[in-house]
Amino acid sequence: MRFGIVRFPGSCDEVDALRAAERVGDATLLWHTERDLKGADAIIVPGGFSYGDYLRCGAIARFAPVMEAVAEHAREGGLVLGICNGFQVLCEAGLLPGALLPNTGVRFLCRQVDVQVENASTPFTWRCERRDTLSIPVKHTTGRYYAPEEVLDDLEAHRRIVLRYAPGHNPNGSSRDVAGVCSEQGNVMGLMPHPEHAVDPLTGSDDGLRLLESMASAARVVGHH
Amino acid sequence: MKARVLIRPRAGILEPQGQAVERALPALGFSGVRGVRVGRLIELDVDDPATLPELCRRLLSNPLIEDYEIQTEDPAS
Amino acid sequence: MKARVLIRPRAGILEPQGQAVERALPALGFSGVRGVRVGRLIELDVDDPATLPELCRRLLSNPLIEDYEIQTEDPAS
Amino acid sequence: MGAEAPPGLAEAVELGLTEGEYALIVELLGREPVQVELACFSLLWSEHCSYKHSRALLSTLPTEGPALVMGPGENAGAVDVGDGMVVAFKVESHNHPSAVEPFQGAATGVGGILRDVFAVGARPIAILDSLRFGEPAQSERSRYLLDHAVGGIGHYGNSIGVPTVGGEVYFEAPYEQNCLINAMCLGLAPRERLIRSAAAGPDNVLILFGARTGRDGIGGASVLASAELSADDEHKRPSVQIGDPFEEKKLLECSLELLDRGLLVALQDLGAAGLTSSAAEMASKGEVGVDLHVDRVPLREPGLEPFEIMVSESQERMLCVATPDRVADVLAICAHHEVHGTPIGTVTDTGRMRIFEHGEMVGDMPVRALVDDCPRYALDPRKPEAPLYPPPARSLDRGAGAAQTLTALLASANLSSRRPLFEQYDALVQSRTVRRPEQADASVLLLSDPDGREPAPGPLGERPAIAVSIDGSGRRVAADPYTGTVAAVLECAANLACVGAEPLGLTNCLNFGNPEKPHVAWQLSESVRGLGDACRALSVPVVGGNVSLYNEGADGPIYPTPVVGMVGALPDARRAAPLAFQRRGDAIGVIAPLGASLGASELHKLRGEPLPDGLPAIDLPAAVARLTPIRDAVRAGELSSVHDIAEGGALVAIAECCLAGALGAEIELEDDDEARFGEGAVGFVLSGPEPALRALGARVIGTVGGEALRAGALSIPLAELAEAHGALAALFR
Ligand SMILES: Nc1ncnc2c1ncn2[C@@H]1O[C@H](COP(=O)(O)OP(=O)(O)O)[C@@H](O)[C@H]1O
Ligand SMILES: [Mg+2]
Repeated sequence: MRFGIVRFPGSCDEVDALRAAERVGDATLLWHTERDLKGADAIIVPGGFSYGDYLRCGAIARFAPVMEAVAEHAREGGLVLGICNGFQVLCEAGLLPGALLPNTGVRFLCRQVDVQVENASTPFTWRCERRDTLSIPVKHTTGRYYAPEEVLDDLEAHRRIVLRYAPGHNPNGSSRDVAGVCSEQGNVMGLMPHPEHAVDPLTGSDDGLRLLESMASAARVVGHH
Repeated sequence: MKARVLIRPRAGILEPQGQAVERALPALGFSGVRGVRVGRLIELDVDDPATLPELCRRLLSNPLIEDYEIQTEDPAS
Repeated sequence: MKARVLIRPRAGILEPQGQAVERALPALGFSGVRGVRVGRLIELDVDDPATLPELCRRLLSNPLIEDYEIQTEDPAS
Repeated sequence: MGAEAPPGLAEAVELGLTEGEYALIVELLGREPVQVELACFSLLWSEHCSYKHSRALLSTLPTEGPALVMGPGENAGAVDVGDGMVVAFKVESHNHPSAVEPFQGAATGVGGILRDVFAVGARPIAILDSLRFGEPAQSERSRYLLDHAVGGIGHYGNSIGVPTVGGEVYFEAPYEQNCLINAMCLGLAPRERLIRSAAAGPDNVLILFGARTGRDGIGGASVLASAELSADDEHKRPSVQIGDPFEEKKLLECSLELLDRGLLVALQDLGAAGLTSSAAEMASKGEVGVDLHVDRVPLREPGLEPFEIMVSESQERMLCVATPDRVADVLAICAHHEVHGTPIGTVTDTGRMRIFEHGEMVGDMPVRALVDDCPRYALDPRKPEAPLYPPPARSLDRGAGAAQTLTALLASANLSSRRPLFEQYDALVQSRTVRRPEQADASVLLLSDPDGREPAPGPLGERPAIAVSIDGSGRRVAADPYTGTVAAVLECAANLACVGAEPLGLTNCLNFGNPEKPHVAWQLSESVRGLGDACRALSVPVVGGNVSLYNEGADGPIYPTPVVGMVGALPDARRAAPLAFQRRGDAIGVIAPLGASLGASELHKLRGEPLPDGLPAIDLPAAVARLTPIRDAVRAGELSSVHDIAEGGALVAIAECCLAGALGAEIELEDDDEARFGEGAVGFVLSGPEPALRALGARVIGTVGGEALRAGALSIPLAELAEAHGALAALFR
C-alpha cells in the first residue's frame, strides 16, 4: 500500500503528510511536473500555498501536470485526499463540489478543533464510528466551505458531508458546519482540518491517524492497480 | 492591448473583507458608506482580446463564486 | 451612489501575484499575455462621493505601495 | 573610472557620513569616491552595518561554551544539540521599515531572519516574534501597527511553512512613535552541512540567485541619482520592500539542495545594503577581492544605475561562491527550483571590490577599507540626573481591592491572553511542536531531523527535544539597565527550566535609542554588562545577535529593550511540564521571586507610578542555583505543572495556571501587594504532590480545584478571570 504525496512549489505540509502516511504505509513525494504517480495507490494533495496561492487558492495548482494524473487516478476509482490547500485544489479542479472562501474572521486561524464523523462508511473514515469526535487542527485563511443550497441539500441527502465541525467549533463560517466532503463515488475527499498534524498525542492528538489508517486499508481492498 | 478584468464575489455570497471595511469606518469618522464588497482587479497586456473570456472562466475567476467583467480600451474611441 | 475603487500596486513595487499568474499562463495554453498586475476592486454605496478620495487614502488603499482610481456612475451620462 | 565628477562631501553628509569619515574615505582611496563607491561606503559605514558604536561593547560578551559550534560573526550562530545535529539561531530587528509599513516591514523582517538561518545551511524550523507598540487603549496608530505587523509575520511564516511557535508583545507609551519588530529564527542542520560565508579561491565564481533586483529600499541613497526626479517620477524610488514568501520558499529549498550536493564554497544572504554588504562581507571574511559585473544582475525593471544595483534591498536573494567546474550544476539546481541563478562576478586575489558595467570599471575599493576601516566611536555613557520617562498614565485606582486589581491586571494589554494574536500564526507545520504558545513557558520542539524524521526513541521511550524562549522587559530595563537585563536573561533560563531544558546558547537584539546621547550610551553599556554577567553566571554563550540603535520618537528614546532569545535541550519531550494546573487535589507551591518589588511592576504601571531609580539587586549565583533543581524535577516527572512568576507577580501567575487548565485553586497568600503582585527573578508556581514541592523549597499555599480562584477573602469565578484575560481580542476586530 503506497501513498503518493503531491508537492507543488509552495507546498508546506507535504513532508508532514509524507511522515504521517509512513506511519500506516509506504509513501513517496510526487513533484508537480510529473505525470507518473510512481505506483501510488492513494494520493494526498497536501496543505500549503501552492504557487504562492496568489491568484485564488488552488487556482494555479489545479493545472499542474501532476494533477492530470491525479484526476485520471480519481476517475479510475483511486483514492484522493485533499487537505486544506489540497481541498481547495480539488474543488478548483472540479473533483469535488463547492469552493472555499475567506474565513468570516478574515484572518488566518490556527486552532485545534473538534470535528464529527458524519459518514463512517467512506474509505477515509471507515475506521471511525458515526458521531465520533476527532480533535484535529485547522490552519487557514480561506476555509469557509461554500456551495449553493441545493448542492448542500444533495450532499446531505447522499451523505457526502463526511465531517462536520462539532457544535461551537466551526472556525471559519463554513455552510452547515462542513469540514470535509467526498465525491459522488466516494473515492475523493477534501477537508480543511489537517489529519497529518494529528498523528501523535505528544504534538496534540493522534485522531487524524484514523483517517489515514482508513485510507491505507481501503486502498488495499480497492487495489485499483 | 491593455485590458482590465474586474472580479467580484457573486451576489448573495457573504464577503467578510467588505464587512471588515464597513466596521472600520465609524472609528475613522466616515459615515454614509454601505454595501462594501471587495474583489480583485487584474490588469494585463493581451495580444488578442478575444481570448480573454476563456482566460477569465478558466483561470482568473471561479464562476461558482465570482463574476467577471472585462474592460478594454475601446479601439474605436 | 454606487462607486468603484480600483486599487493597484504602484509601478516599480514588486508584485508577486501578477508574476505568479503570468508564469502560469503558458502551461494553460495561453500565450500573448504580459504585464499582469493584480490589485483589488472595491465596490460600495456612498452618500457623498466627495468623501471617497479621503476614504481611499486612509482606509481602502495603502498609499505607500498602491494607487487608487475612483469610478462613479457619471450622473451626467 | 568614469569621467563624471565625484559627488563630493555634501552628498556624503546627506548620506549620513560625517566630514571626518568622508576625509578618511578619501585618504583610504587616495582620491574622492565616485558615485557607486560613495553609495557603498555610506551603507557599510552606517551604524547598521559597521556597529561603530556598539562593537567594543559586544566584544565583552562571552562567546564560548561546550555546545558552541559557530559563534558571532556568521549569519547565525549555532549550538550542538546531539545526534550530529546543530541548531542555528538568531534574532534580528526590522523596526524602522515596520514603522513605515507594518505589514510588509514585519513580513520582510521574517524573510530576512529566515535567510540568515538558511544561509548557514540550516533548515528553518521555528520563528518567534518580539513586538513593542504604544498603548493600544490610547493610540489608534498602535492598534493599526499591531494588527498589520502580526498580519505580516503570519503571512510570511505561514506561507513559507515555518511554524511561529512563540513570542512576546508589550505595549508602552515610549514605543508610540517607534515600534519594535524583532524576529527570531531557529534552524536545524546536520553538523557537516553548516557553511560559512567567507569567499575563497581566486577565479571562483559568484552566483546571485533568487528574485530579480528592483529599486526596493534604495531610499536614502537615491540622493545619488544622476538625474533629478520630477514629482511624477517619485514612484521610481520606492523604499517599501515587498516580501514574497513563495519566492523565498523556492530559494530555501534551492539553497539547501545546493549544500546537500556539496556544490558551494560559501553562501551568504542579501540583507541590509544588498549586494554591497554581502559581497564585501564575503570578501572580507575570506581575505580576498571580488569583481562584480552589475550589468549581469537580472533586473525587475530596466534602467537601474550601478549604484542602485549595488545597494538595492530587493528581498529573496542569495549570493554564493562555486568553483568554475560546478557552476553549471549550480545553475541546473536553480532551474529545477524555478529560481533565477546568474554568475555575476569572480573571486580575485586583489583584496579589492571592483565594480564593472559592460566591461568598464566603475568602482574600485579596498575591501578592508569598506569593512574594517570604518572609525569606531567610544561611547560617553552618563547616568541621567533626572528621570528620562514620564510616569505611565494611571488606569487603576490605588484603592482598588485585590479582586479588582487582579482582573485589571489580567485584562491589561501587557498581561491579557495572546491567543487572538498567536492563533494567526501556524504553530504546527513541520510537526515538531510539542508545546504551543500558552501551553508552557518555553516552546518545545521535537528533534526530528531537517527532513522530518524523528530518531528512534531512547531506551525508555525518551524523545529528545529543544526548547526556546524569547524575553525582554523594556520597562524594567528602563528602571535599571543592568538588573533589568539580568532579569531578562534569567527569565529565559527560568522558562527553559520549566520545561526541563538546559540552556545551550543565547542570541540577542539590542534595541536602544541614539547612542551618541550619553544617557542612551549609559543604558546600552549597563545593559550589555548585565547581559554578559548573566550569561557568564549561567555559562551560556552568546552565539550572535543584532543591534538596532536610534530608536527614538519626538519625545525621546524608546525604553531600552534588549530582547533575549535562548535555546536549550531536554532529553524527553514527554516530560516537558505544562504551565496549566492538571489535577484537582494537587498541591500548589510557590517559590517567591528573588529581588521582588513593586517598582516598575505591571501593577505600578496601572497605578501610574513613576519608574523607580534602580531595581533591587538580584543575587546572580543564587538565581542560577535555583534553576537546576527545577529542571531536574521536571525531567524526573515529579511535577504536574510549572510556571515562572513574571509580569504581574505571583497571583497573576497562579491565575494563569488556573485559566490554562480550566481548574480553580484555593490558596493562602499574604494579604499584601508585594507578595501578590511584586516582580523579581526566577520565581515559580508549581503543582503536584506536596513532598515534591517541599523538596524544591517551595512554600505550599493551597490546592488545585473548584470553579474559582480563592485566596482568603478574594474569590473570582474562572469565567470572570477568563473574560478579563480575553481582552486582547478587542484589538483584532
Ligand atoms: N547584540 C549582539 N550580540 C552578539 N553578536 C551580535 C550582536 N549584534 C550583532 N552581532 C553579530 O554581528 C554579526 C553581524 O550582524 P548583522 O549585521 O546583523 O548580520 P547580517 O548582516 O547577517 O544580518 C553577526 O554575526 C551577529 O551575530
Ligand atoms: Mg546575513
